[in-house]
Amino acid sequence: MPSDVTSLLFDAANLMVIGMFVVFLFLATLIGAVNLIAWVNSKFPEVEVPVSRHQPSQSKSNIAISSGVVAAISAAIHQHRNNK
Amino acid sequence: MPSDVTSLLFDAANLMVIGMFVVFLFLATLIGAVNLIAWVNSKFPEVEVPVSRHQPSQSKSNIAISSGVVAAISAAIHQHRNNK
Amino acid sequence: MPSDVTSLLFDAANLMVIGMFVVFLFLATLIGAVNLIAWVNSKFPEVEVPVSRHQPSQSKSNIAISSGVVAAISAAIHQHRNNK
Amino acid sequence: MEKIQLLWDSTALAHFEPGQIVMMIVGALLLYLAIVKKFEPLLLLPIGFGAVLTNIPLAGFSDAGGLLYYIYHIGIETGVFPLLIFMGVGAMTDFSALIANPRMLLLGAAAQFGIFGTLFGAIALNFVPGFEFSMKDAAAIAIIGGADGPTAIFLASRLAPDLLGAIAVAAYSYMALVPIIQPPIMRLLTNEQERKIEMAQLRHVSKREKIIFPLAVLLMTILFLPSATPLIGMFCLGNLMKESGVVDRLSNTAQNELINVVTIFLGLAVGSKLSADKFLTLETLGILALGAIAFSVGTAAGVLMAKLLSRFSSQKINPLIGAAGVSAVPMAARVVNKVGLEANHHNFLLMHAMGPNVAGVLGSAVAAGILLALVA
Amino acid sequence: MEKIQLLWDSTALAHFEPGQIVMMIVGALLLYLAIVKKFEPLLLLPIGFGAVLTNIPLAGFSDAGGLLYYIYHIGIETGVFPLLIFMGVGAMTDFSALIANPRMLLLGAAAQFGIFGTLFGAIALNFVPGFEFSMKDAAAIAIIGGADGPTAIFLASRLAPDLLGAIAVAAYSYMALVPIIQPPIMRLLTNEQERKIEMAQLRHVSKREKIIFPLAVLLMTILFLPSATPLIGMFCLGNLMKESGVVDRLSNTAQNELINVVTIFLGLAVGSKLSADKFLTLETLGILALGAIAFSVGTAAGVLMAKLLSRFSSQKINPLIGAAGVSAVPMAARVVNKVGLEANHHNFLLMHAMGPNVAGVLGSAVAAGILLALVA
Amino acid sequence: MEKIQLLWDSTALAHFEPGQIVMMIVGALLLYLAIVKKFEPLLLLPIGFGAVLTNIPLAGFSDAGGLLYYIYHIGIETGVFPLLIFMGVGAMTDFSALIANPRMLLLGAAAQFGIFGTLFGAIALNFVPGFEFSMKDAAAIAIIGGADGPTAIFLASRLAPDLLGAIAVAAYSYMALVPIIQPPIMRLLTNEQERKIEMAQLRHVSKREKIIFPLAVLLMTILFLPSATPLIGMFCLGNLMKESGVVDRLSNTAQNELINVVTIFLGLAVGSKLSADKFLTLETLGILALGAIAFSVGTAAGVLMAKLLSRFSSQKINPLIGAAGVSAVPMAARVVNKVGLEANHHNFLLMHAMGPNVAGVLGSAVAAGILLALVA
Ligand code: NA
Ligand code: NA
Ligand code: NA
Repeated sequence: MPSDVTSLLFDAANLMVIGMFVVFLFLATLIGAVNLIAWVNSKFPEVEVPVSRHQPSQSKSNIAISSGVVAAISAAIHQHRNNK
Repeated sequence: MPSDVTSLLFDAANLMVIGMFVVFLFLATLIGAVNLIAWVNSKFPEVEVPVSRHQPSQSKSNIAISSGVVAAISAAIHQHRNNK
Repeated sequence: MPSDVTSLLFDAANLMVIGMFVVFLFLATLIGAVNLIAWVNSKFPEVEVPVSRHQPSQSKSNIAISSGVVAAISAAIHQHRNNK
Repeated sequence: MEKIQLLWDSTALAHFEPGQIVMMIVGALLLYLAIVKKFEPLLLLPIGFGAVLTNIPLAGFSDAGGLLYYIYHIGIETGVFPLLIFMGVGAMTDFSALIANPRMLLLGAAAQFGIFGTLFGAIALNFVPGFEFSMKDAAAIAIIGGADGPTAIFLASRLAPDLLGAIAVAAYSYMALVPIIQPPIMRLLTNEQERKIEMAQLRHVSKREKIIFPLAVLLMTILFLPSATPLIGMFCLGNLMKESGVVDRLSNTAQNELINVVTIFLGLAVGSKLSADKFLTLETLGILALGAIAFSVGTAAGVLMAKLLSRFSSQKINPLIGAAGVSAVPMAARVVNKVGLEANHHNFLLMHAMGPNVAGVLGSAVAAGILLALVA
Repeated sequence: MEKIQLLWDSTALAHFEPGQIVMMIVGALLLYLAIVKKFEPLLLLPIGFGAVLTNIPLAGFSDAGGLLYYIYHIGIETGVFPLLIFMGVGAMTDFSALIANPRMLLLGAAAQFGIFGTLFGAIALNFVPGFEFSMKDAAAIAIIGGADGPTAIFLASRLAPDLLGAIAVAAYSYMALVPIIQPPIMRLLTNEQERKIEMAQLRHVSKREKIIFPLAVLLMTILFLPSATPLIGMFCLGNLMKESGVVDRLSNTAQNELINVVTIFLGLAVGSKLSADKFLTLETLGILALGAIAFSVGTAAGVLMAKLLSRFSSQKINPLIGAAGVSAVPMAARVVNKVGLEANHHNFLLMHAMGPNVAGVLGSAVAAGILLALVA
Repeated sequence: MEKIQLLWDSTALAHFEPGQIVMMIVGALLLYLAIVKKFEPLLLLPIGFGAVLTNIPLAGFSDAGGLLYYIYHIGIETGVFPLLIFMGVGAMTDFSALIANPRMLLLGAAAQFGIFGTLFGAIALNFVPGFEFSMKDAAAIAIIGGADGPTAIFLASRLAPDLLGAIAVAAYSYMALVPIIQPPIMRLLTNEQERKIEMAQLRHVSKREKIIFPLAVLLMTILFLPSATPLIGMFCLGNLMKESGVVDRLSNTAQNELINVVTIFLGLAVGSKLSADKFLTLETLGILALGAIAFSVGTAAGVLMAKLLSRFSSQKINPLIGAAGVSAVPMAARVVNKVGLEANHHNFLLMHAMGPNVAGVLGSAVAAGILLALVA
């Protein structure tokens, strides 16, 4: 059994190294992502929309937008079907 | 297959006519019902009970009513058993 | 069938007596328990902790207490394993 | 043409059975009582509505795959809904009055004679041709005398699911009728002098006592009556959450949103048991009669016990408060207060009646445990 | 080394199928519409998120044992979630405007031509190679014209579960697009003079009428269209809880916490049906096209019916309010108000449009019942 | 007489096993800690109560058909409850501090050494006779070092359900003990000078960044660690609902009523795993010891990483904030603040510590995903 445990212990050490490596890799990449977001955000500053108190934002629908939704989905489907 | 579709199409037309007919019939009958309710309501005007602010209406129990409940249920059961 | 019913009725009477006896016994014992709690409580009067309004009691953790928790659980386990 | 025939066939008109119509009228009656007469509307409105829905021909609300079928099987058959209601009720209950005057527990005990006496009566009814109540049926019916909705539903779902609808309807109807049923009995068994008795003010109860109380009740139930622990355990959990003061957000949810959601579903599921073949039977008449007896006997037993207790007590006890021992919280306590005020305009018995009132809840849960242990 | 290989294999990068990537982009698009464009965010945000989650390779959200698998099977397959939403919507709906002017029901009826006309169109589409809609498929697609989310989901889950994702997405997308779709049609079918018509103020509706109304609707549905009783029954239960005024705590929970919880789960479950093999098909294109037609036809039918009704009516009717008959509560009524104001700055049609608007909800539930009776 | 014998047999007194009594005392101890010492009462109160209920002889709370049986199988075995809690926690979490200073993520990463180091330790414990932890057991135990309740319960329910009770109790107990465990380690590894360091104020974070952040986290998890998407996905859904601002009613329900209901049930279900045969074992002692090690190692790793980071950083970093990387939100951040104030009365580190604190939540969810991918 001690030999089994030794082999298990070896696996655990392995897992420990890989695990810490991946955690660091993942969170370090996330640092990059956050910095990227901040950078993009500073390039395209938010237009401060003075939210009117009088209209409920909940169910408001922005009319100014084209009905491009459906077009976009359609395009995606065509794309996909052609690729198949 | 086109012949199948034609027959299906015929069914769909059929369903369309019957469906719209039933929808109109149903909602037109409901108009009658609402008018009837309004008429009955105007005949027996609501007694404006000035709700007292001091007693919670939630769990209030109207004592003035006879215990006719049980009598009514009993009568219904007798009725039903005799009809069987 | 009447004889069956009679025997059933005897059982019911039996159950009635025992049931009422147990209900009384149980609740009478509870009287004793409540009196005991009140007595103990009066012996060790509650220290009126003036609850500060400023800190939320919800997630407060009392630091002054020793970490005896773990010790206590450990002791319980040892106790149990030895008794087996 | 064929489609129109199909449509007609899919109309209820072609499929109504007389029993379904009668049961819909019963459902409508329950809605009327709930909405117009304000009889226990929180339960009777969903029950009445469920009764209507379950009796619609072709709609299949209570058939496999139907909405009420799911709700019933998930919530009632498992016993989960009544237990969650009991937790919420526990989180709403204040035991101060009982802790201050624990002898009130004896009144809550005496009133349970409404249960056990009715059990005897239900079996005795078997001498009448047409009645064939088993001991389980009798126990489930008798619990109506506990005057506690979730306890009745829980026990009926365990012992006699077929009678569940009638038992629940009877229990809630009589609870709403408490202001009519109780006063005559209370007046019959007491004299003017007794009804005028004023009681001493209750002592202050400390927060610590209130926290320990549900734990003590639970401990005793565990030791002596484990079959009552589902009901009393959940009740004590709710009460502990409330009194401990450390989990207010859980306690608030248990006594508001959670109990509201469960109440809607519980009512609908109980209503779904109001089908003609289960409800329009001679048994239902027996259940209604026995329920009335149960409430009356419980009330009488409570009052008489209070008189007895008063005799052996140094402090005077107004025997009216014994009537609150049947539970029916808080209606019964209010009735006591009202009858007391009629005899003595300065006599406010409400707080004193809350003691036996909550004792009655414990008492009927204990009685349910006994029945589960000995009959199930 | 082996572990690193294992880790790479357990990375999504090695397992992505193109369809999954496209569907994630669709999900992201829905999130964009919900958050940035504020298109029906209460539904499209959870749907979009669910679409992303369900298409993650290896994560198995929609495989047996996955979170979305459980939610879908418990809530959608059983029909429970849409029915609970309908109960909550019922508890939020005020029928005053409709009771005051019941002829508005005819506008709600006319607008259902959006449903039945689309059903015909869906079958006609079968002449186009590649489309093979069965009658059940066609019925499920046509219900998009009802402009009512829970009704569409309920019917689709019953008749064509495979199309559920596309149908729900189309229904909610077009509901959000109502302010774009409807005005041109409304302007096309009416002249300046008609749009300027001001309508008489509505009479006061008594509490009693409001209580009886849901019961009358339920009774009629029971008698004539039992297949519609699940939807209309739960809707009427919610409305009755609200209007009766005796169970406010239940009504409040039904229209707040309960509907919120169910909305989160419903949205996630609908999103879980947005898988590449179900959504990236020719059928979806057909559904999107038919959905647009359904909304347009329904709007036109409502407006034309209003013009017809105005001719036979003593009091003038502004034909714009016919457009509100498609449901899409309360968006369609707001659009009517807005277009009305453009023609006449003193013309506030909102209250008048609420009548056909809620009539449209009933109308599409009735239509759903007809389809269930004749097609299922 | 026979009935009395039956009653005695139905009494717990005749059936208690010693282990059950011990476990009830453990449950009572947890209640004591929750109520009197206010140790994580939201979880420990229901857990303690569940532990008492599940050990009642004859009551069968955790047997098929019992209340706790249903709750456990529906909520924990499926993983649904911890995921819903995580969604609620996500809706309560503010990532501003982390977005303003993303390098804090490295502290959250370092603290996960508490997890992986403990995994090694758990396997090493197998050299001690009597311990036989499999790799799955070790992984489930190690996650205690994540200092995050729902993550621990989710992972334990997946990898080692038998150890779930002990692991959850250890996790919550040590989280409550954070104010005792952490300060000595923090003081040992830092000098007075370091503890006095004041940090620069954090920049303002825009609404858009806060909306994109959860989506970015989700995207990365999807790409690189799909096995972590259940946890991180639900967390990000909650956070997106909060930050998007378009579904406030859903977000509020998720972080209030829904999480409260689930917390009650989760606690009871975890408590139901505290049975004598599962808990009163040598393994539990090992788990308690390893848990303490995990917290200590995680704290130390965080502090050391902060010192390292400070060396390579232009702006000074107070190494104390590294201790917040273990999660235990918001307790660990408060402890950092307190220890910081002791060294420098003008040094408020709370906001700075929130960054590593929420980074620790992400870090331990990531670690859980790694363990699920490599061990499960
Ligand atoms: Na009682
Ligand atoms: Na509609
Ligand atoms: Na952590």
